[in-house]
Amino acid sequence: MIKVDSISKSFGSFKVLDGLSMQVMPREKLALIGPSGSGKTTILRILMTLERIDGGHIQIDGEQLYHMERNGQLLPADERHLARMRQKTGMVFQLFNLFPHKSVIDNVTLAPMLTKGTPRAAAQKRAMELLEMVGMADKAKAMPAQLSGGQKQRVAIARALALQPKIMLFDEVTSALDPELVEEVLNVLWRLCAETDMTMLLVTHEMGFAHDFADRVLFFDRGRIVEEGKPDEIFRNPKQERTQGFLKKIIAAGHRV
Amino acid sequence: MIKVDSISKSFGSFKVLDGLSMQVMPREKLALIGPSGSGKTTILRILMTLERIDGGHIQIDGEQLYHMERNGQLLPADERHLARMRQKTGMVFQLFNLFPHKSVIDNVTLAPMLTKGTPRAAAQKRAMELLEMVGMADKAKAMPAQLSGGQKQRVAIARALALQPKIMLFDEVTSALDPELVEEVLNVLWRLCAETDMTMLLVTHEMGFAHDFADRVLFFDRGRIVEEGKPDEIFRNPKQERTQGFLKKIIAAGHRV
Amino acid sequence: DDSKLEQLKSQGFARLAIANEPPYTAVAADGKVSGAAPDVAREIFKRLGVADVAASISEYGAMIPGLQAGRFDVVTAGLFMKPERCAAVAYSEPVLCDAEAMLVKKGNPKGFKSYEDVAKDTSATIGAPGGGTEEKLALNAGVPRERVIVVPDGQSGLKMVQDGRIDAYSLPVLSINDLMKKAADPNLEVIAPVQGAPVYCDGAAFKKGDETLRDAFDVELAKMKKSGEFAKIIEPYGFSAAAAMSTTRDKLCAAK
Amino acid sequence: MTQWSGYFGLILQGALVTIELTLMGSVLALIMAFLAGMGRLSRFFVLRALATAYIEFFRGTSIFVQLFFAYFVLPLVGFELTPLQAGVLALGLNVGAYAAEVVRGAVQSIGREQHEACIALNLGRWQGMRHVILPQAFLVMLPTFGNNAIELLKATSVVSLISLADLTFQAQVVRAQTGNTMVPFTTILILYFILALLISWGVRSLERRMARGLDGVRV
Amino acid sequence: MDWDWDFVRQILPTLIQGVKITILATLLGSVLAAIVGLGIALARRSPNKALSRTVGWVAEFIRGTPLLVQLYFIFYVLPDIGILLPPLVAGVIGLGLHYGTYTAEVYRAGIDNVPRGQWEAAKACNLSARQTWSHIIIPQAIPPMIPALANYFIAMFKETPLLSAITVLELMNQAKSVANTYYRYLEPITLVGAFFLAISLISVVLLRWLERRYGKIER
Ligand SMILES: Nc1ncnc2c1ncn2[C@@H]1O[C@H](COP(=O)(O)OP(=O)(O)OP(=O)(O)O)[C@@H](O)[C@H]1O
Ligand SMILES: Nc1ncnc2c1ncn2[C@@H]1O[C@H](COP(=O)(O)OP(=O)(O)OP(=O)(O)O)[C@@H](O)[C@H]1O
Ligand SMILES: [Mg+2]
Ligand SMILES: [Mg+2]
Repeated sequence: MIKVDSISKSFGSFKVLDGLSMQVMPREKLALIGPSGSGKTTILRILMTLERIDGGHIQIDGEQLYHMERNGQLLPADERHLARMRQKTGMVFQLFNLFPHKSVIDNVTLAPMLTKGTPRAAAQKRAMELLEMVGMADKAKAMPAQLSGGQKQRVAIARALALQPKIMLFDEVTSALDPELVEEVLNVLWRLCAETDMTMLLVTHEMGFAHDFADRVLFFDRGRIVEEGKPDEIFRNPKQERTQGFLKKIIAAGHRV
Repeated sequence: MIKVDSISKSFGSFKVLDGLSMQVMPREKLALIGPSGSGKTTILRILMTLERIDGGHIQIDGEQLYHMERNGQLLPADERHLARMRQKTGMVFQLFNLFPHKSVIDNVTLAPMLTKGTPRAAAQKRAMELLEMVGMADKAKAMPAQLSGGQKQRVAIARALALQPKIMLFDEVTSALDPELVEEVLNVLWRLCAETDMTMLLVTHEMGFAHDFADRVLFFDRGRIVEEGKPDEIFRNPKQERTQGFLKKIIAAGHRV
Repeated sequence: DDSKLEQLKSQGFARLAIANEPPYTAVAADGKVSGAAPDVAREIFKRLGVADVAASISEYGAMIPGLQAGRFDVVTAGLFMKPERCAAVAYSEPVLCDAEAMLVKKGNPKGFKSYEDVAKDTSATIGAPGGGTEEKLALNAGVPRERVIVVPDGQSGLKMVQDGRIDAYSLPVLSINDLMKKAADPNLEVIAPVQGAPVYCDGAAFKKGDETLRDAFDVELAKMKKSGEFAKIIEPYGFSAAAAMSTTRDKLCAAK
Repeated sequence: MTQWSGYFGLILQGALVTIELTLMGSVLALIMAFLAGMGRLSRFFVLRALATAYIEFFRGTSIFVQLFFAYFVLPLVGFELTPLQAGVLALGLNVGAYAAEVVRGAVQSIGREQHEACIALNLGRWQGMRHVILPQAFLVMLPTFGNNAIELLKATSVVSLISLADLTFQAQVVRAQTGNTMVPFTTILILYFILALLISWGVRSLERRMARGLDGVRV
Repeated sequence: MDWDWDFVRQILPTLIQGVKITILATLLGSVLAAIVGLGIALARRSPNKALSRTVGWVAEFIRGTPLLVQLYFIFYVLPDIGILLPPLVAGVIGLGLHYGTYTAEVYRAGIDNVPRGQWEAAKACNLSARQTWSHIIIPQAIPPMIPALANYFIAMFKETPLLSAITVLELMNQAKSVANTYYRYLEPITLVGAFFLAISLISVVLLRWLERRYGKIER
């Protein structure tokens, strides 16, 4: 379980998150939506320990993420604590961030071999299973530059899964793709959702997908959660004016809900 | 009127356009749709004389674009001929391509002052009218770096209009924008469509907008026009399998038609 | 103590610094080093029991710091003895003596006979090696700094006279003669010796502190001078053995 | 005139010394470049300060001064170096300081997203550096390293100051012995140029080999 | 060798004479390099293949060979074909030509770094070639070049000691001259090093400022 307790985060003088609290149940599929700049990416990056927080607490599975207890005192986490906590979490980025100098399979096997000491043969076997799952087994030897955006994103998903995280974070994983390629990635997410019991947090502008996929939707605005609820409630009967305005604009711009 | 007569264009050994022909009536609003890499951008760039063609002919208002008649002979056009023909056409790019070292108003006044010798005062007056139209009058003094994507694109539209072209080319003018910002640019296009009698060619992935906006839709695939017709025909009853497949995928990916 | 000599003996060679200036030193087409100064040094070291010498060509300006830094064991490069230098290094007894000369255009158009003549002609320039004897002679004669051009090497000096960049180039007589011989340029002329300039002699220069080695060197040098072998080595190069034998280190180091 | 072949032999000997200096200097420069370049990116202030001091000092003082110090002043404090060692030391340290900035720039040019991908995959700092960042950064460094090596080649010409018989020095010797200026200097200009071409050709083919697959076409 | 402050005081005026010449040579060389570089960059962009190739190879040759040897060539060999230059002029020409080949690369990169979209937007705005250069390309290309150009001028400054080979009495030559007069090397050479270091450190600050001020255009 993830427990975020009134955290705040500023960049310079700009307060991105402002006393944000939220909870995520084990196995829950959560969609984070909201206007640009509202802090959706930031909260994912904080959970992935890519940014530090300025205040507040985060617990994952009952353990503090950014703090550690020593002799009854709560100290800021050191790199070792963070590395240990990080094992629980995987993240897929908007721009894939594949390692361009490594082949598809090497992208997937690198982390298990280095961080868990998995033997090469075992890592490759597992990698092929994952690539199979995302439909990329036949491209195992290809270099990332030879792949389309959708293919890259599927490899990135396999790479994140290779470490067997309990929590997966997806940050607009389809928004850098050509519209025609979006579907193949969403299909992988569907399958993932059905086949595993990972906790999943998903930032997306694909409202239709968010609606069908999520157990619960959080609507962000200016670093706060303005509204949350079951997808049907949020998309059909948003209570807050801000949510209504946002959804109206998105619909006007041609996105299906 | 634009008359494209079996033109072809290759990059290296790759044939992008292959004996393409099409006609555009004066004042017509045309939407060009089709999968990535099918040559939509290329045809616009050819009409804007940003690429040369390898074979075929193009006429605009009865005059050859890439050829000129001298003593009854058809010769390749020289730079002067191209410059004269270019006056008829304006183009708005996906990535705006504003001049970053010039303020908003200077971006709009630069071309009229330099190419038509419009006096500064007159050019500025006209520019303010255009900026008013695209809703950017209050940012006239701002630099491009201070604008959001949607604002940049609106300035780019005003800049292209400043030369009073008869034909306007729009290449995915909203696809680099955050979803929430798309609407403001589409609104400007709506207004433009209603208020002027320019010929407009629009490449877009916003199927809903293409449907409502266009008089006629051309579906491109691999450098050819596979299907064309009224928006309702194309979107509701596509005849070609290729078109059907394309639209299905786009819809599955969450875009409204 | 004899430790320095013992050390040279055991390593089998002594390191010489020489200049890139015939006939004091010469490098044959095969790279072999000869010339008056290294030949004398080679012979004496052989007699001292040091089998060979390893000569390396050095800029004038780098010789004394190189000696002080222990880069070379001895400098045999036509470094003329002068009181300041005697203070910086330990000289042997005189080896090669030479008067000063000037290289000028044919007919000596400015009529130089001495460094003072150069000083008097306010448009005249004279070239000399940087930090060399000639530079100092010219400066002492009253030629202002900006008219004494520091020339890196003999060929450059010759070329600058030919091209009219300097009015005179000054080096020891034999060096100038060697340059003239190689250039074979009928438009040049040598003024030798320069009036008022003393005859200078060089010695093998040792590091301060290596006086024992120097003294051993002197003993062999004196023997060779007496036996006539000394003259046999240096006279083919044009140097006068009599000149070297007519003076002493103490005299030269005390001069002026 | 008959001796010319012998003097050309002398110049070729000089070329060997020049090549030797260039190679050994490049190796030292490469080592220093990585040490100091990574030092500047270190989390530890002391390492950063040391690296910065090294870089600014060796870029700031002229190579002439450094050479002179290595050769004439270091022995005074007890470091006796052969001319070759002094030459390699001065050239390597000097060019290494410039190349260190190349290393730093290249590592920083690898986008933040690659670092973040490493963190998200739980790679340690050094693991990420070693397996992900440096292999990509090295490709960015290569062309500039090639230029640095050519700079080093050219800088070897100043070692004649410390009596190293390199190309330029031998040309001076030949000039003094033959009285001819044109021939030796033209010869060594051509030799230097050939060496420079060899370096850039070598670097370019290495770059091509390493870049294989990185900007491949979609298949 | 002990440090002698009295000696320092004694030689300082002479060294300052040298500093003046060093600075003069750098300034004149910079101006020439800026002009020569522009010439080379434009010639290499010329549609005339013969011109662009020839200039390309000549520039490549100058860049691949040591400045020291080039200076010898200009000063001692050119008179043979009737070109007799005063030392400082020859030195400035050598510096200007040599560094001109570097600045040419800076100009080229500066121009290439203006995104293609800017050329296309200019065309879509129907600007002529001249208008495109003067209103769109040059104003965007120049500012990012300024730090790189300044960098080369600092490098040039540190190479002025080479001019001593052609009898220019710049700082290094003055220092060697006083060193040879008094047989004390530590002080003059250290002072030269200190002087170069001081100028370099100051110019690093200046460079950082230039980079902040002109380094990038916000898009
Ligand atoms: N490293 C940073 N430095 C400064 N500001 C930042 C930084 N990262 C994010 N921000 C700012 O924080 C705010 C929230 O950013 P965030 O990326 O979380 O928004 P988002 O909800 O993901 O938006 P989008 O839908 O555009 O991705 C934005 O205004 C952004 O400009
Ligand atoms: N300058 C170029 N050099 C080489 N190939 C090019 C060039 N410009 C375009 N192409 C290729 O031509 C094909 C058609 O490109 P074009 O940009 O016209 O497609 P498009 O229909 O606009 O696609 P998209 O929807 O992705 O913008 C593509 O395969 C592209 O890779
Ligand atoms: Mg985001
Ligand atoms: Mg396109």
